[in-house]
Amino acid sequence: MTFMERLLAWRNERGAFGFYAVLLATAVLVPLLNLAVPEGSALHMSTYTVTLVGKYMSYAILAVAVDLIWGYCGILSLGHAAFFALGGYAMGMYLMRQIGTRGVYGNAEMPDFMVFLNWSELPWYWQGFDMFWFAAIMVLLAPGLLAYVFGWLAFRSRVTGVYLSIITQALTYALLLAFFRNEMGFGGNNGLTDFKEILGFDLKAPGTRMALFLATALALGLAFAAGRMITRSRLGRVVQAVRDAESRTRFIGYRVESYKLWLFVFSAMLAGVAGALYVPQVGIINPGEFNPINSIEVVIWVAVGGRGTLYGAVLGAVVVNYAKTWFTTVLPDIWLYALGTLFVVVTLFLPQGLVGLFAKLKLRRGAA
Amino acid sequence: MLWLGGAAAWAQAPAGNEFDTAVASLPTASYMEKEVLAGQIARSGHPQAQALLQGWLDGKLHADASGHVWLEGEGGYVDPASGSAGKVEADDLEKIGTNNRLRKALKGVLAQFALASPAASARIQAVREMRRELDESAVAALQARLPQETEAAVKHEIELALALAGLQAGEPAQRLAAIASLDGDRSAEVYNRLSQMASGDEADADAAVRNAAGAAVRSIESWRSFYQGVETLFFGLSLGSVLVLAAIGLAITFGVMGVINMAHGELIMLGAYTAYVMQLLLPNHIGLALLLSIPAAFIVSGLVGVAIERGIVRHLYGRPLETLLATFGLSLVLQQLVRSVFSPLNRSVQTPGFLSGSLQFNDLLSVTWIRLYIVLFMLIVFAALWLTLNKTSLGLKVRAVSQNRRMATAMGIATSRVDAMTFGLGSGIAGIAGVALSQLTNVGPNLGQAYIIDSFMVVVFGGVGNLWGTLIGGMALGVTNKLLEPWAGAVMAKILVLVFIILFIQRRKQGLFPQKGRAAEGH
Amino acid sequence: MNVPHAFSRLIPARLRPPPRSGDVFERHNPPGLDLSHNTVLYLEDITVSFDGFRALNKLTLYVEAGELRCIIGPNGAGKTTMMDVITGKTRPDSGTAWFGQTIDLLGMSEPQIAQAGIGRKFQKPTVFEQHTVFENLELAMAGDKSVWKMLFAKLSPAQLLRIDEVLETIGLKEHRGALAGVLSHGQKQWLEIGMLLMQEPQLLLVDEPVAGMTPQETERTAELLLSLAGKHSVVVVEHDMDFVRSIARQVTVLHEGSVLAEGTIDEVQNDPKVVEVYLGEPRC
Amino acid sequence: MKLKFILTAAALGVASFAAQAADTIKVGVLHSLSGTMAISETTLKDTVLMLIEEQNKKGGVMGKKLEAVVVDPASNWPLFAEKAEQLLVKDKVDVVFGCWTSVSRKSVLPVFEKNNGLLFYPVQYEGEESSKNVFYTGASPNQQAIPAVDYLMKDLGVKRWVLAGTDYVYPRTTNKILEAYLKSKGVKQEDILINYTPFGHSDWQSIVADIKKFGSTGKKTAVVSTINGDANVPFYKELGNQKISAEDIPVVAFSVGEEELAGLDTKPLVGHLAAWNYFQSINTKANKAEIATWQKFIKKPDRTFNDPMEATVIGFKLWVKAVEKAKSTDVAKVSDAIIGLEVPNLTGGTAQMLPNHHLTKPVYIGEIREDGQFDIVWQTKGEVAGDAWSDYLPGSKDVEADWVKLKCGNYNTKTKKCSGQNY
Repeated sequence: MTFMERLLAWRNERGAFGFYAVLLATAVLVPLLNLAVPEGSALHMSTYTVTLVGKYMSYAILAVAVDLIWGYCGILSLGHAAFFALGGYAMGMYLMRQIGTRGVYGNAEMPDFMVFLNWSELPWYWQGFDMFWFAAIMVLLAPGLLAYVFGWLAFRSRVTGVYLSIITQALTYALLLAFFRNEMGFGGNNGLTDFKEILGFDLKAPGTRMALFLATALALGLAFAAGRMITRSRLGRVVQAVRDAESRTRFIGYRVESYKLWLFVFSAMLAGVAGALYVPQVGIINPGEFNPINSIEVVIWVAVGGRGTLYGAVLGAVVVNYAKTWFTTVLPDIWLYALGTLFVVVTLFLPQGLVGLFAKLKLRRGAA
Repeated sequence: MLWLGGAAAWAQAPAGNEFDTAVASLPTASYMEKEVLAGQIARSGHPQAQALLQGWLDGKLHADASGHVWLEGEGGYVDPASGSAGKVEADDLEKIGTNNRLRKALKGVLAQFALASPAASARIQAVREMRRELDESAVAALQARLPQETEAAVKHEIELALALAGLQAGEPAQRLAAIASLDGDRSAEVYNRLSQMASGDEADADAAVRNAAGAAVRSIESWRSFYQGVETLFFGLSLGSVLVLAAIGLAITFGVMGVINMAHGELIMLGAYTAYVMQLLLPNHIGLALLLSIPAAFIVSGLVGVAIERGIVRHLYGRPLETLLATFGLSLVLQQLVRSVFSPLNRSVQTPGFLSGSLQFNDLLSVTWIRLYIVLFMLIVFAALWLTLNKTSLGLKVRAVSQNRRMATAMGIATSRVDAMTFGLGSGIAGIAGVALSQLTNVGPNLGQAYIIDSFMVVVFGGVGNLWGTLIGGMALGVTNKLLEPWAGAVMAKILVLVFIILFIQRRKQGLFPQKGRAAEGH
Repeated sequence: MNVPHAFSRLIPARLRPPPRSGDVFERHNPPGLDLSHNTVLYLEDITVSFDGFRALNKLTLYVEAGELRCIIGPNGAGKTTMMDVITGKTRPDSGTAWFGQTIDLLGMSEPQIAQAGIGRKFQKPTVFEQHTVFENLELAMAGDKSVWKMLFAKLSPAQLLRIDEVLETIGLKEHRGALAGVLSHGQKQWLEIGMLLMQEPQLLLVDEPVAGMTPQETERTAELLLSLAGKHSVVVVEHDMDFVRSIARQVTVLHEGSVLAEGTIDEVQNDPKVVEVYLGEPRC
Repeated sequence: MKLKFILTAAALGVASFAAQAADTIKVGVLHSLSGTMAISETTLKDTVLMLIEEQNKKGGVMGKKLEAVVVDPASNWPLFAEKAEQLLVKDKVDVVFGCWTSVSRKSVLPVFEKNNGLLFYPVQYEGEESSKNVFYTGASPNQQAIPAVDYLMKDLGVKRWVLAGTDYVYPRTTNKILEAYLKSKGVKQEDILINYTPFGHSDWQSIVADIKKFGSTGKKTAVVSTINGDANVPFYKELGNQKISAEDIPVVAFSVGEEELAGLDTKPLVGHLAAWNYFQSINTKANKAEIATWQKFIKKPDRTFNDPMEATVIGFKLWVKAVEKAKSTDVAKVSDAIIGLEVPNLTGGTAQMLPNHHLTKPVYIGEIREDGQFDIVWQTKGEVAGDAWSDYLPGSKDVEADWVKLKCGNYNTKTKKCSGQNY
């Protein structure tokens, strides 16, 4: 078998199992280290780290979403930050409503920022977000709908390549500006913060943190499984065919735009879920999340990990973000050099990302 | 303190000498009191009055601990009254300060002196200055001047000013006459006074006057709205040219070579910093430094561009998305680099005199020089670039390579060298744009970030690989933005423009000027 | 612009098109191909021009059901453009294109046309290089190709059998699991023909099938195409006159975007107009 | 396996931090060193480092050396929360000096309240907040905005007002307060023009033209600018170019200080105003000394000093005093001890920490000079007490903060309730 084939085979199987194993290990170890191991012990894992890992995992879900659309379908979306943020805002709005009378002005209906910018009443689009199920639906619906409308327009008129990338960027940029406006009623630059409870559980309680963490782990597992099922179905093969030879796919009778749209919407919803899990863990959502730069970063995670393999995306998300956390702490003044160089090096020397690197190493060992 | 000051005054001048007492009480007076004192000094008719007031306005008036006032001259410190030099040390002097309001008043009274100045232009300026605050003394001064005035232009100015004063005249007939004589004067003072007379609670008692005023106001208003349209259009064009300047380098690297260069913004930033450094090198020749920094920036950014191409992009041809990632990493590094070298603070780039201020067409329309120059500059850069691409052998090679790399190689073109030069060219242009931007906005590490997205928008909107597209596209976006701004507000205008771009790309997925042939599928 | 409609008015009532489906997301069920007039393809007055240059000039061409038609002509004669028009890649400025009696091709998108039963093999073999040979055939397989179906699609034993059959026919059995990308040029040609077979089209458009093939391969291709003719209709564009001679019954010569001559290979080759056009070309 | 490795690495990495000398007092520094806010915040980081160095020269606090823990939240608000938690939970710092933007403060607030940390926030802000765990050493609106407006009204006789700001919470709130205040002073609605622009807005042509028009009606007009950071340079450049002189339409800014001026060509700005609680040009011994130390520390003889830096200095000194008074770095003890403590301002007078966790501050109005410094043209008699809750906003009229008697940051005098505290 050739390198590519072995790479493929190797990716398809080991990678996935490896991922499940690691995920399971994390899901078991982290609670153990956090709850079972006593404070002060070297092995104890603080709630801070738990939240951190939780954050990485919600990023990983986002990475999977981007990898599905970019790695498998060849659509470079620079707009996934928008879907992520929308999901986040949907969740954030629920959490805001949960504050209820515990806001500093004790206004049962309206969030604080509306009170001191003296809004007369709650805007209509905030209605219903006091119910979790409604918010949960919105987490999927808001990004999904946007993705559907946008994708329907773009794919129908066969916008491709950089043109698509740039208008997705325009999309998230427009939303960024829109959400910065205080008239929008989403708290402007301050966004939504100072959350108290989720489903009646105190967000600051370690238990709740752990629950959120496990929920994220579960979501990541499911996202991965779903992504895997899609990519391994014939649908997945069609999508990859679109990536490699779009017009050819048309000539054998596939309505390419429907496939793109379907995958785009799915990916957007996944991003929304990631955002929804991200917000309660970091405790704030603000327009900054719409920043096109964020979208680019997500793409970079995927590239670093290994585009076109789901667990590569996950790996990339975790590695890059951990690197960020680490650098900003140990070399706060020059960490950007490190990160920037990392990106350059990876793209230059690891076109297949870390995954490709492992594969190569494995083959070497196989050969030797 | 006040007492001391008083004593000092007493000591050197007979009581009642308005000038000396006024001067003596300056050090302790509040800004309000100072304003009154300024008036007294002016009216005192003292020969030194003008010099003192001028000095005061220029911040050359000081008081020593004893409260004695000293005027700072070329030679040293002199007594304002006698003009005799005094022995005082700079550092035990306290400056007699001014504030906005006081400076305005001082200019007003000084203008009255200037009325007598030999130069006609100075006299015109003086009249204009006085127009802004037409109190009795000013009117009196003008009336006194009118008969002696020889220069026709000055006469006219004075007459207008008096007419403006005449609007308050007692007799309706006089007021009507004033309105008539002010016909054609569209300045704000006239407009405001007339509109007050025309309607509202201060409306003129006499109906005829009211109507006349109303008619005058309406004619001025119609002119206003016309010139406002012109102004908005110009704003749009100047914003457009900024966009084009920022994007045009990208039109080369991205449009012609298909490299998604996320570090483009940082190349602009480097250009701006070059302008800053040039000014450090030539602190006394700001204008010259700016001119020199244009080629300098081209070279600096150009070389960096070549380095990027040789070091990174070269290895990624045919993988445009990878270039996006690598150059994004690079942009982070470059930003941090200037933070380390120049500190994260913004840097101040001086604006040379010939760039500041504005070109006054008439009372209602004026455009700022800097914007005018930016538009011209953009056109020059564009023309130069267009000629390079279409009239030079390099341009020929560039186009050959961009259209059919293999064929070009076959014809013995050193494609790799051409690539490097093309990328260098695009980067150099970005640097030049940076110099222009240094005159408009911050020179800081974030400069690039602010323009990168817009640049991509412009290039894609205009049509990748088409210089004209970039020009037209940029201008179109600029004007649209400015036309929307008045009623949509700055933010909404920008959002609407973005939405417009998105929808436009749906209709014409290759932008305004689609590239011909299969090369268009740039991905 | 909406040429097809404008022209459909000039078409006799019996050929009035079915209501065309504009929206590409709406599933398009081609009405069963109606061959009652024993003609599978009507091209009438097709004109295509790319900024000024006329690639097709009032081209009129009919293909009978079950026929094997060869189309020859010098470069730039418009052979490929014609195929683009038939498969919906290019929209003509004017003219009509009908598939059987009832299907107006100009109203349809590429996938709809493919679904309706027109298969195409490209001049330059284009297969899905990241997919295995088997997957290539699987993807090309005829049937409902809607998104949700694909998500849960499983291969039925019959379909597996069919794929193996085709693998047999195109002689790539032992490369079943190989990535298409690593195949030789000739093998890719075959694979693409195989994909064509999997589509089970009524009408096959084959663009230079034997370019870069060894004589033996060429021979086998000829056999294959001949065997296909009859139950399918086949249109072959080819330069290789020997190959054409070996398969063709009817030959159409295109020149500057319209039909220059039509007839048996001998008739065509003795046609003075054709000779003139091909003057200097050794083979004719 | 990768992920697990990373986790352990993380655990170890953090452990290594926790494992530093225990006999030091740890001071967290939470200012952005990269990203958009680096422009303003890096200076404050350096200021804190300088103060720590100075303090250690004096033998530290309670005989213990101070140790700085610097992190970079990179102008990224969620990252602020993450870093805050790291400082409190991992590095176990005793106090944190940090944040610039309101959003960063809002983002870390829950973290400090949850982990009972101690934050000194050195920047002027919109008020409407008083947390048990935060001490606000910058100005609240009544210590900056309102005095400035008074000056314009009384001394310059301003009748028409342009409230121009960047569209975020500080300008929004400040302008709301000012609008209410102006109306209470009998200014008519049509004499107030409010305008908001996005962050980093760079094309001011139309807006400046509008201001010019608005100001040309004969009535004296002034611009009250809450325009943020980067947007100021192009704004002032445009003002200068469109010939709007300070004499005709003065601009009083709340976010433009010596540091910002150092970054731009001041010629066109001369005569425009700024309202601060500190100016570098104020001529006192303490001020001169502090500036000297700073320029020595930063090794730049021309480096400027500004209001948020003074606020940092005051906050730091107050904290030191409080620790020594409480003989402990325990947050609760320090927070109790610090109330009522006084330290001298660099510009004279004293700053006292009030029960609402805000300071008493003098207010100065300065006119921009050619050299990028300010001429003081007005100042308050004595210090103004910082007010957490504005009396001019309907929402917060009845709210007050008092951590001594009421033990509450937002006690509603009407409902007699203390809502929404997280402890």
